Amino acid sequence: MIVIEWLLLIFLIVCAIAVSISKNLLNSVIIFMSYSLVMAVIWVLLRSPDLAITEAAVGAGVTSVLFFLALRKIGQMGHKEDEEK
Amino acid sequence: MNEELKAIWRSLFDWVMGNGPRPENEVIPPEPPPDLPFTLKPKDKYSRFHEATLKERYSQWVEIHGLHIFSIVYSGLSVLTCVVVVSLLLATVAELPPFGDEKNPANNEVIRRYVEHGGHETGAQNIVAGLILDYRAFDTFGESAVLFTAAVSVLMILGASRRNKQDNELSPNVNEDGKNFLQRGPPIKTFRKDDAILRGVATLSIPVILMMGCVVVINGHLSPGGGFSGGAILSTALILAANAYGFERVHDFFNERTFIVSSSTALMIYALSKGYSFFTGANHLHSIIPKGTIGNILSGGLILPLNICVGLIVAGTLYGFYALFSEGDM
Amino acid sequence: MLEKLLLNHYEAAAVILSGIGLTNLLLQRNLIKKIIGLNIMDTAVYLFLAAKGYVAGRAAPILLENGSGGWVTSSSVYVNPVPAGLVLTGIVVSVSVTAFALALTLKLYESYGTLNIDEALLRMTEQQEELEAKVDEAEEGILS
Amino acid sequence: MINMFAYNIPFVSIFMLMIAAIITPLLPKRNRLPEKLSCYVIGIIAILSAYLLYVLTSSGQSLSFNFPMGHFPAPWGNELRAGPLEAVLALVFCIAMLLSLTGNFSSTAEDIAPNRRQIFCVLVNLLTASLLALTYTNDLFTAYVFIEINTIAACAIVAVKEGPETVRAALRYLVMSLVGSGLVMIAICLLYDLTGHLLMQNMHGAIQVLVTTKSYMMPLTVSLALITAGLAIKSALYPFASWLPDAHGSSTNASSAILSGLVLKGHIFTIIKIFYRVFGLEVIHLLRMDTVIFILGLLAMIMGSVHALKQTNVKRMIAWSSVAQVGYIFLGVGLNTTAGVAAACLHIIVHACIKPMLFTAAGGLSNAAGHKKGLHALMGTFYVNRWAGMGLIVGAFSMMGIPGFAGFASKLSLMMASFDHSVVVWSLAALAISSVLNALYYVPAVIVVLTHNKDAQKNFTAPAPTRSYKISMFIFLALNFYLGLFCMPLLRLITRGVNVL
Repeated sequence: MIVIEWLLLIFLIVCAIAVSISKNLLNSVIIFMSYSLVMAVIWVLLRSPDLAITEAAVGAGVTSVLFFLALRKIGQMGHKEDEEK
Repeated sequence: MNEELKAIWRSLFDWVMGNGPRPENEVIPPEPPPDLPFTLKPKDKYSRFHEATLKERYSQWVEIHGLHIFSIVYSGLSVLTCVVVVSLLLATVAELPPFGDEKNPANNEVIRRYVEHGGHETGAQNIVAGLILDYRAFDTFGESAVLFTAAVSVLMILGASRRNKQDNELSPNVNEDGKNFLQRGPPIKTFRKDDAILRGVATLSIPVILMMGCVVVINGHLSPGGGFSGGAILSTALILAANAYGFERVHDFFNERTFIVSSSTALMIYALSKGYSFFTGANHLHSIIPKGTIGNILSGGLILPLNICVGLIVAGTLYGFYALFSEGDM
Repeated sequence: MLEKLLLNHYEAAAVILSGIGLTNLLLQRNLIKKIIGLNIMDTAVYLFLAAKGYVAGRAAPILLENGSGGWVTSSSVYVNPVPAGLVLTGIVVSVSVTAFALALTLKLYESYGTLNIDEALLRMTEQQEELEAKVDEAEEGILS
Repeated sequence: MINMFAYNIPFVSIFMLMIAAIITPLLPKRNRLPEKLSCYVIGIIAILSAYLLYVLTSSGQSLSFNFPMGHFPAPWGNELRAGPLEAVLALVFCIAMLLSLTGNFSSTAEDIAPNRRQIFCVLVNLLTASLLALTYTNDLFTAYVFIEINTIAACAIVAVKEGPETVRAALRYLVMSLVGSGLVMIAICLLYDLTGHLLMQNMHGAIQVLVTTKSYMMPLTVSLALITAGLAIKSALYPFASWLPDAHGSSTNASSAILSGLVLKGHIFTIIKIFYRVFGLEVIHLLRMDTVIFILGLLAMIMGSVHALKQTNVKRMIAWSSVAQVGYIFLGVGLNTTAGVAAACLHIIVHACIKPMLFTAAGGLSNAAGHKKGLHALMGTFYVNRWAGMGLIVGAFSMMGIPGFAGFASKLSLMMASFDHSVVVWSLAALAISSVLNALYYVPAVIVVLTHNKDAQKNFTAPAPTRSYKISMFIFLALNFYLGLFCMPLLRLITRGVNVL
């Protein structure tokens, strides 16, 4: 159990550093999404299911969707859709 | 020795001043004829060997490498700041009460009352729900107000921009001027895809998601979850519907006007009911709201209706954010 | 000190994360990354709070039934509910702030075509100078 | 002792503003109904606060009371607290907010599109509610939540005027504010962990115990430093003030007046409250935070004025002068005595009255000069809009500290407060230098405005100032002279309020 805790915490820190140094904004947002999901798992381990549900729905869900939309608006999401259109 | 030093010093001086090394058998050029234009006059008598002065070299060097070096220095400084902040905070954390210890100062008489009497004082089985919607309800009311503030601000910033843009497109001259004045980013496109797979999956999953959201909202006082997380789940159902069937279908029942009316009304009900309970509580009046039995669905006093209100506000607001960000309108 | 940090490992991870987030928020020049940094910082602080509420070997703060139809209300059974309440409030605050900041960012990009505030300032001054030059030219034209 | 009606005023005023904010989007847009609603509500709350102040001080001793929010007593539920100081600040905030709104009624209509104006009113209501909540709250986490409302609403009223520059200024403001609120949040978490409370007086007790047993001193110091730094960023103490001139200089006049006059003050009062009610002055002195604040205040007084000297845009000049004035307030807080804090509170009040007046006057003058904001363009505008010209002149004299004007009173009380302190030389020198610097940039502005300029005056086509502009400017001027000439009763009242804080 303690090993899992440590793994998750180290994963969080690696994610945070990767977000900071990644050149591609889309990558950053995806890494941030996984960061939020792992955070939700950690909150389950810390006996706070309320927080876990909220973080999974909001941090990994809605916030990431907002980031993706923002990236699409500023044209940093790749141009496949444009071509199809 | 002294002479050598002097020579080194001399050459260094010349290099800094931009005169270059002086040749042994130097022929000093004759003075240029005085009728030459001023600009053609050599800078000084060693002009043949003139190199850029240190200042000029520096500015050239800055032009070529400056941005690069600056960004390296900047990121170095960022890392340094980060390390300083983190080490300061780590030193603090090392002195904090130990993790997971029940003798910590935070586990005091306040917590004891929340846990031991929370059940019959608020009627909620989920202690956290009772805490945020009854004991510390003013914070939660402030939180809904934050969401409301953000919603109206985003509506103001993005909602109005789209309308202005359309106006600009109607009159090409204005648009031209706008382009002259400000270099705009690439035009913002809207996407409309007719995806059979997405549509099929959405038809299957939207009812399930809606049901899940309703369960989380309505059982907020019994199980983990509550208005906020349930509302977020409900909003994802709306977002999925908008993606699968197109915004027009969702607009039929949910547009800007409905958004404003529904969230304002829900927030108003929230504010009035909480205001009643604050008022009666502070003036030691009897509140007519029954607490119910713990564990029943109809228990917890105001918590259930408040959760439903919060759920509505959150679902509407988060879907509103989505619509404003992707379409610029609702 | 290291032993204590290992004991307080959740808090230590939380402050490392919040330091990274704070640095991103302050010093990244790309606004989207700044906003991600803000989110990292906020979640890290919430992790800190949630870790402070944890008590080893206790259950989540939802009343459990005892065998005889009543409820277990002993305070030595459940973890501290206050941090959970505070964090719930905090999450809402951070999602609101994120949405607002992203909206402003989009607006900035629409006007300047850049995600960098300093560059936006640069472009604004350039454009103003151009505009002034144009106005001057126009005035000279009128005069002549 | 306190009647039922007065007892409910703090809660009722916050709630009325919240409900006004919620109901505003549902109102029809015609007849400028939303703005009228905001003005009426804020006016009613000003009257209520005046009544509360009267009740709290009329009996000769200074009363204060706690108001539990809900059915649960203090450590379990949220709580509001009202004393003479809170009441007087609420009164001043409401009056200044009302006058900033009414004084800039016409310029708001020019700058902001009708559909945005409705949202502007929502934001103003929320901002006022958050300011009152920050004034009255007795709970640190409630303070955090309302600081966030304040942040979003303040950035949004910068961006309410359309245009790329305001968006940039709002973003810069937002980023700095978010850094500040992040630091505050970390500090609140640390304090909660150390004390186990969120309510101010319970925290105070726990911290006293910690300090006497010398335990957890390092986390305590760090949390105090973080919370002070966070709130100092938000209240634009000098090294962190780079966002202020952009935000205050580019927004519409009403927003500039509100932001400079009130929003900064809300955060400063939160710092004062945290120093007094959470840590206590002895602990602040023990942890050396008073010295840091004092030095930063001195720096801000000088550097804010130096930056203001360089400005050519009148609104940016006034904005930088706010930085210097914030320095005066922090100087008073840094003295770490009751007299110092009382002088700081007096300066909060004085500045909350002068700065909106200056912005309103500058708005009127630049409107008279055809929406030009450069200082040289204002030449001779006094003769077009005499009310605005009077406002600028009186405000400038007040800022310089000419006797008889409001600024003199607060500077004098700051001086008096620093006399029984070891740092008296420093604060006197800084006050003198800063006053001279103030004069260096305000006097040219006054001279420019008063200089006759026949050529340009023909081109001035501005409409005459509206009635609401004249009335608000008159009240501003009256307030100014009242504060300048009769400030001693007010200072005594504030000292009593600080004593029971």
